[in-house]
Amino acid sequence: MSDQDLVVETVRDILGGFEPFALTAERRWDAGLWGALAEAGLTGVGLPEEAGGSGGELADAVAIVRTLAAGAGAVPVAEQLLVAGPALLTADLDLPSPEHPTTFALGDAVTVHPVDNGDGPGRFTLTGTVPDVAWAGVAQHVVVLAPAPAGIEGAVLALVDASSLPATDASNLAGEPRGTLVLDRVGTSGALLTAAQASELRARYALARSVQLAAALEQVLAWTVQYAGERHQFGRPLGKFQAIQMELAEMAGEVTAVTALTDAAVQALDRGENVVLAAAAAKVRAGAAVEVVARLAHQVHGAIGFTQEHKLHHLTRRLWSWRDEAGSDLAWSRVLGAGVLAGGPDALWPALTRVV
Amino acid sequence: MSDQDLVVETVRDILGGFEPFALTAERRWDAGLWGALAEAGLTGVGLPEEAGGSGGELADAVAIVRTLAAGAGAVPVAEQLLVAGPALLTADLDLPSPEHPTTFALGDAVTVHPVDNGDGPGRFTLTGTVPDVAWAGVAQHVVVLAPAPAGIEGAVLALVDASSLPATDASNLAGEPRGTLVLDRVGTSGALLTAAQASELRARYALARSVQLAAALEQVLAWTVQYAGERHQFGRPLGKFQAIQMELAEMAGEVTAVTALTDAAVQALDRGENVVLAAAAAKVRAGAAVEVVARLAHQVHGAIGFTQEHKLHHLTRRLWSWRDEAGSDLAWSRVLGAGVLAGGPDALWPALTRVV
Amino acid sequence: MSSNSLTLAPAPRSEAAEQLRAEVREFLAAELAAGSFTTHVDTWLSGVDPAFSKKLGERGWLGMTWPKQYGGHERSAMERYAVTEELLAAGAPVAAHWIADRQSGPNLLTYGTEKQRQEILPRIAAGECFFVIGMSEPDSGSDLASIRTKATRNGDGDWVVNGAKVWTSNAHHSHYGIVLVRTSPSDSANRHAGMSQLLIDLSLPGITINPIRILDGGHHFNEVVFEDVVVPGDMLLGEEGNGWHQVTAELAFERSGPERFLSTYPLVAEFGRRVAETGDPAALATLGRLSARILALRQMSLRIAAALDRGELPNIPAALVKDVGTTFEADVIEEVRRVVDVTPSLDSPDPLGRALAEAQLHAPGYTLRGGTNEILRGIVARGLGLR
Amino acid sequence: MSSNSLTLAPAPRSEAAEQLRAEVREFLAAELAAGSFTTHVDTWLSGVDPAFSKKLGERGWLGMTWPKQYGGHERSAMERYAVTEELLAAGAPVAAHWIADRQSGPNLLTYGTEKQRQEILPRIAAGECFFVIGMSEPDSGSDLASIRTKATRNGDGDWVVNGAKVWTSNAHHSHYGIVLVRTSPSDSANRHAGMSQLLIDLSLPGITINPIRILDGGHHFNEVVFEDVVVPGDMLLGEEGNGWHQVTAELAFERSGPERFLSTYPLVAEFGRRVAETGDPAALATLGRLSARILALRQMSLRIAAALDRGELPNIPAALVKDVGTTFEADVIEEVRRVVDVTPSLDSPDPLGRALAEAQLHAPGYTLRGGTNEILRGIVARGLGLR
Repeated sequence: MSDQDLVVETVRDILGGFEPFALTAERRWDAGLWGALAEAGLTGVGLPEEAGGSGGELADAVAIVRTLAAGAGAVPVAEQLLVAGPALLTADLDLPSPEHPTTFALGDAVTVHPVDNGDGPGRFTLTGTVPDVAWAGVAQHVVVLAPAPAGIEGAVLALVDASSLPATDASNLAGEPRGTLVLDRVGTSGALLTAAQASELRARYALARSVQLAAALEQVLAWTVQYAGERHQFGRPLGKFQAIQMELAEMAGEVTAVTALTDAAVQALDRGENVVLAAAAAKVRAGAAVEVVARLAHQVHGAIGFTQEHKLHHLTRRLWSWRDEAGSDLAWSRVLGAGVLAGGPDALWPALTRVV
Repeated sequence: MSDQDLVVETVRDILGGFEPFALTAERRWDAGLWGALAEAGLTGVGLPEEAGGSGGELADAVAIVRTLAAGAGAVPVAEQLLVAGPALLTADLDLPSPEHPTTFALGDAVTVHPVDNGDGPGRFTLTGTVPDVAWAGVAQHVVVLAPAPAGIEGAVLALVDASSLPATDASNLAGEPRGTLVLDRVGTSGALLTAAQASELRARYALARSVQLAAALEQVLAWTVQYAGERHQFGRPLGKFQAIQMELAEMAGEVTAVTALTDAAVQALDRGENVVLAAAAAKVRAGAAVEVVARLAHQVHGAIGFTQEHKLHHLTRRLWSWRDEAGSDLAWSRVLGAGVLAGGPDALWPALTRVV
Repeated sequence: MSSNSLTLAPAPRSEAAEQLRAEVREFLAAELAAGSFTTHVDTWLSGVDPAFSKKLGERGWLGMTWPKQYGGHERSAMERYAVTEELLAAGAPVAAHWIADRQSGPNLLTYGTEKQRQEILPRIAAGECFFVIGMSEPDSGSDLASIRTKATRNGDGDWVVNGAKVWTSNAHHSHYGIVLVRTSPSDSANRHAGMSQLLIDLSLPGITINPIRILDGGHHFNEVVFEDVVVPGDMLLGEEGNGWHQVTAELAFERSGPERFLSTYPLVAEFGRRVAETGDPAALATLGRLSARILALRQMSLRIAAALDRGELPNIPAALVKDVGTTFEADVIEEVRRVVDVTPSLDSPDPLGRALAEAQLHAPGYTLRGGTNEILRGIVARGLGLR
Repeated sequence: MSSNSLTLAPAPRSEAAEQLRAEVREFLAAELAAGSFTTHVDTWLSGVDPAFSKKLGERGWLGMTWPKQYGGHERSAMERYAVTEELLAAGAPVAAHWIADRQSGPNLLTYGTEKQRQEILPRIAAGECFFVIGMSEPDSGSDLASIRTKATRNGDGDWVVNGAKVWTSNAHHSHYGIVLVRTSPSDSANRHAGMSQLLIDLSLPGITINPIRILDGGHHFNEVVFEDVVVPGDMLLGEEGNGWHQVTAELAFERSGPERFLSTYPLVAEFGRRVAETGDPAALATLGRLSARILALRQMSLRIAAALDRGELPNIPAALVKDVGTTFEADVIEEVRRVVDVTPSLDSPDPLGRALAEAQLHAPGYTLRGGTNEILRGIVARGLGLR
């Protein structure tokens, strides 16, 4: 059993005690699940112990995120382990305690003013609105990536204490909180990042969603295959109908493609490579698979899969949301298209072979 | 039996004597078929007798074009009956004898100079290249739609005697001649058209191709259904396999959609309505159907349908070509998109219900 | 074309329909302006508003094609087409009366007793009486021949019904159900024999209506449970044992209408507004492509309306409308996403984001309700002569 | 994921492969510059150039994974992957040796006699010996168990072969065929029994090679007719009666390579040039989407190369590569047309128009050759545990 298998088993055991549920304005996340994960030290995996994390490899963190995504765990683990935590480490900022959820957000419309120009991590004030904040109202801290102050190249990474800030209670199609944070001269610790570092963080965010998508897509396929084997129509299992077999095989092709590419992008990240294009590709490919897999899963399940009682929607609604989060399919397609042409019109192939 | 049924039967009888063949540089059209059609007066149908045509309705001309398209007749009948002839009538220009093929071409890069500024149909000289001329080298006359001389609104329709002009021997995917005509101060008769008239002629050209596409799509479906009923695999007819049934039904949906819309556009033309958007829609819808129908037809036919001996390619290669002729799918999509928004952002629905 | 069963004659133009269309459009504009409804996606399932239905009834826009003696208006199917299409395009709340007007009324006209017609049809036409269809059951899925809800005659000649029906749209707002029941035991030699339709007052004792919430939490569907429900003997609809045939005959009505391709039109409308604003050429082309598909579907659906006016029941072309149309309804989502950077959320400040969210959350239903597309394609294959 | 038979471990990085890749790229650039070939679509079917194949052999780029004793180079499947991928991306003329190098060589390595290996493999690796595969027959279609080409032993212990094989790629340029024949009568209880593979010298008397031209007139395929062809008894490949199993074992080689998704890559390259020129945002997005699909397919295919290096024969993942990959090959055409106004013509002055024409005219083949996608999906369904 690999380290990751052990991690997966631990997370599965914990998940077993918490059924997925429909998120509502009253019940915006699975605080109990989070508590159990935090208690087991799983909300700090992949973050070094000296920084307050639980240690472990990127692969461990990814395994946790995958397992929770497949289980529709309503907790900000992907954001914390794969984006916010590493972002703070990149910026050499202190990590808040992993026991309290920290999320990540793109504050492209935020204005940042330096308070302290001294060496090391400084102080900044932030003003503006940050839309689509994952787990707004749930996360105690929000790591905001914002443009650097006027006249300075690059970006600022700021750690915002969100516990006393108002957040709108908007949510995505799965009911996961995606509120807007309104910042009015909020003082934060922060650090300057280069433009390249900022791009890498955006890519990490997209890759985190890709990892979640890949896991959820695999789970949806597995459920659908199982259902087709069990459900009988016209006197035989659905899975014996050739039309259903064609649909399941198409789903399997999509899932396999997403997994292969996402895994490769994660490995590139683990090797310390620049993963902007790899993450873009993984996100775009996963987004394309969502359409096919969610559509065919519901088609095979028939009306029953469309009901709130059925587990299927916990993942299909997340799939439909996640594909447009952390940068839409369209936005990342353009990044990837421009990226593979960056070497010139005749260097497309070499560029493609360098992505992952 | 309707008038059109009679026309169709006559054309089918004639077609029966001429097998479709692969067009080559040596054998660029079916001169024999053309001769037989001309002798039967079918190359002047829909054009008034007083103008030198054979009389009859638009519906008759469309029926002839459909039948020839489904039979892969390598003759410029669609161009002559549905575009060039009506264009000349619109411009009040004399029709060349319907016995000799006349085609139509868009000369957007042609410079036109007036020779005679008097009343009535005038004389012009034309200079420039006209690409993608259907039946270049075959048609004796080319009706060229070109921009009006500098300082004048609208367009010029010119009747070019192509018999002594050089044409490159390029061809489309089906081998149908699609050469470039090089005009060097060529004197022609011609007439000024309004911009609206010019748009209508472009639309007529697109609609002519849509009619051909609709007919060829129907024929490809019919062949494929027949093949699936006859060909046995694994001990039963292909058509008994559910996967094949799904594919045939998908083809049928596409074909039915194209036919319904194309027929409606033709009827609108017959009622004298402005058909720019109707033709755009028919062309775009037919073009979209080509991908599905040609792909699935070949998939059902298997490798045998991919051979030169098999009849299928006579139509699939035409489908792949025609969809990008007389204005590509993309170009007409933009025309249609802009057209349905012309009444403003809140008037899309009323616009849609006015198209056909 | 050799596959003649798929081919219908083109629909003639109907000036009467166009005039009616203008009237409906004016009415809808006024209602929207007055705030009596707001536009939503898929309102023929989810937009229940009895008051709105009543307004339509008052204007003569329900029961349009029925004889005047039953409260109808003796209009053509083409005219009815124009009215329904305008209502859908506006995203108006038409769910309450939709099934009664589209399907149950025609069903009663064909198979109902004179008493049933006289009592019920005028109320439907007035927008005051709503219907559900009871066909699917928890275990039947697409295989309707496997239904188990049973009706047996008691000593008084009444029917005693036991069983459960699912996917009954808006049963909690409806007055009657037309319910497919087994009136004799199933026969493996003829799986379609022994079924009948009963007209059941949903307020009868023994009927329980349980909500079936869909994935976004919306309550449109129900399970209707029958426990020893005594249905008067004269509420048999049509002939005993003829249920399968009667159900099949309804399909041209059920599958061919504009609700099979316009459920997500409000999303197209929002997309159009966005394109008008940005002028993005790729989005313009996408709008053109979507428009071409809508225009083709309209002609397919209109041809069926014209065929209904000729007294035909073109079930196979109707299956094609539903297959091609419902595929389109879901495709709209992907086409829009391809060219516009928009986040789908019911809470979005952007109306396009909201419409996208509504369309997405309802998407699984489009190609399932009224016969899955796999079933429909099987029917089309039969029409092509393949089985 | 529960469907484990589809899942393979990620491919490790291979620095050796990347270094080799650079060498191949340099070689190809020089050859292109010297005009020794021009880039075309689908050259692994249509780009026959024995001189070019010989050059590859000289550089050690054929028979790469085979033992040195047979002329091979004992490289990994990952290294071979890099070489084949570079050749395909450049649209180089690799058709002459493709089948021999990909499939027949490995087949001989597994099932051939020592004599066959020693005689033939070094010639393949040198780019001097080309192979065809004789499987399909005029009436067999996808149902290989129904083949009728027959081999019977004569008094000398030799095989006498009668029958015909179709779709033999480039038989008119090839030296040998590995031909699936029936060596005992068909048995309805076990349709896959009684078949064997024969290694047949195509210059033997009684063999006629008739061209099968495809729709654009191209001559790549042939019918190979066997009339009382006497094949030496020791040319049985593998075990008598084991032909079906042997054929099946080849499939991981046949279906998983980059030729299953790069046949139309030269069209993507031309499209990229156009996008670089225009900078059109919609076209950039399309290029991004196509790139993401290529990148995923590369990883799927690389995983199989790595599995082959581990000694596995992952046929079901290979079927997936071919299904997803060949679908992609044809989709490229539609994706490009959606954003670029280009007329496909072999005579086009625009290289994009020419590439589009080549890709379109070959399109029907992508999802048919090597098993139709319907057949492949059936195999995948079996892998999912469904039949």
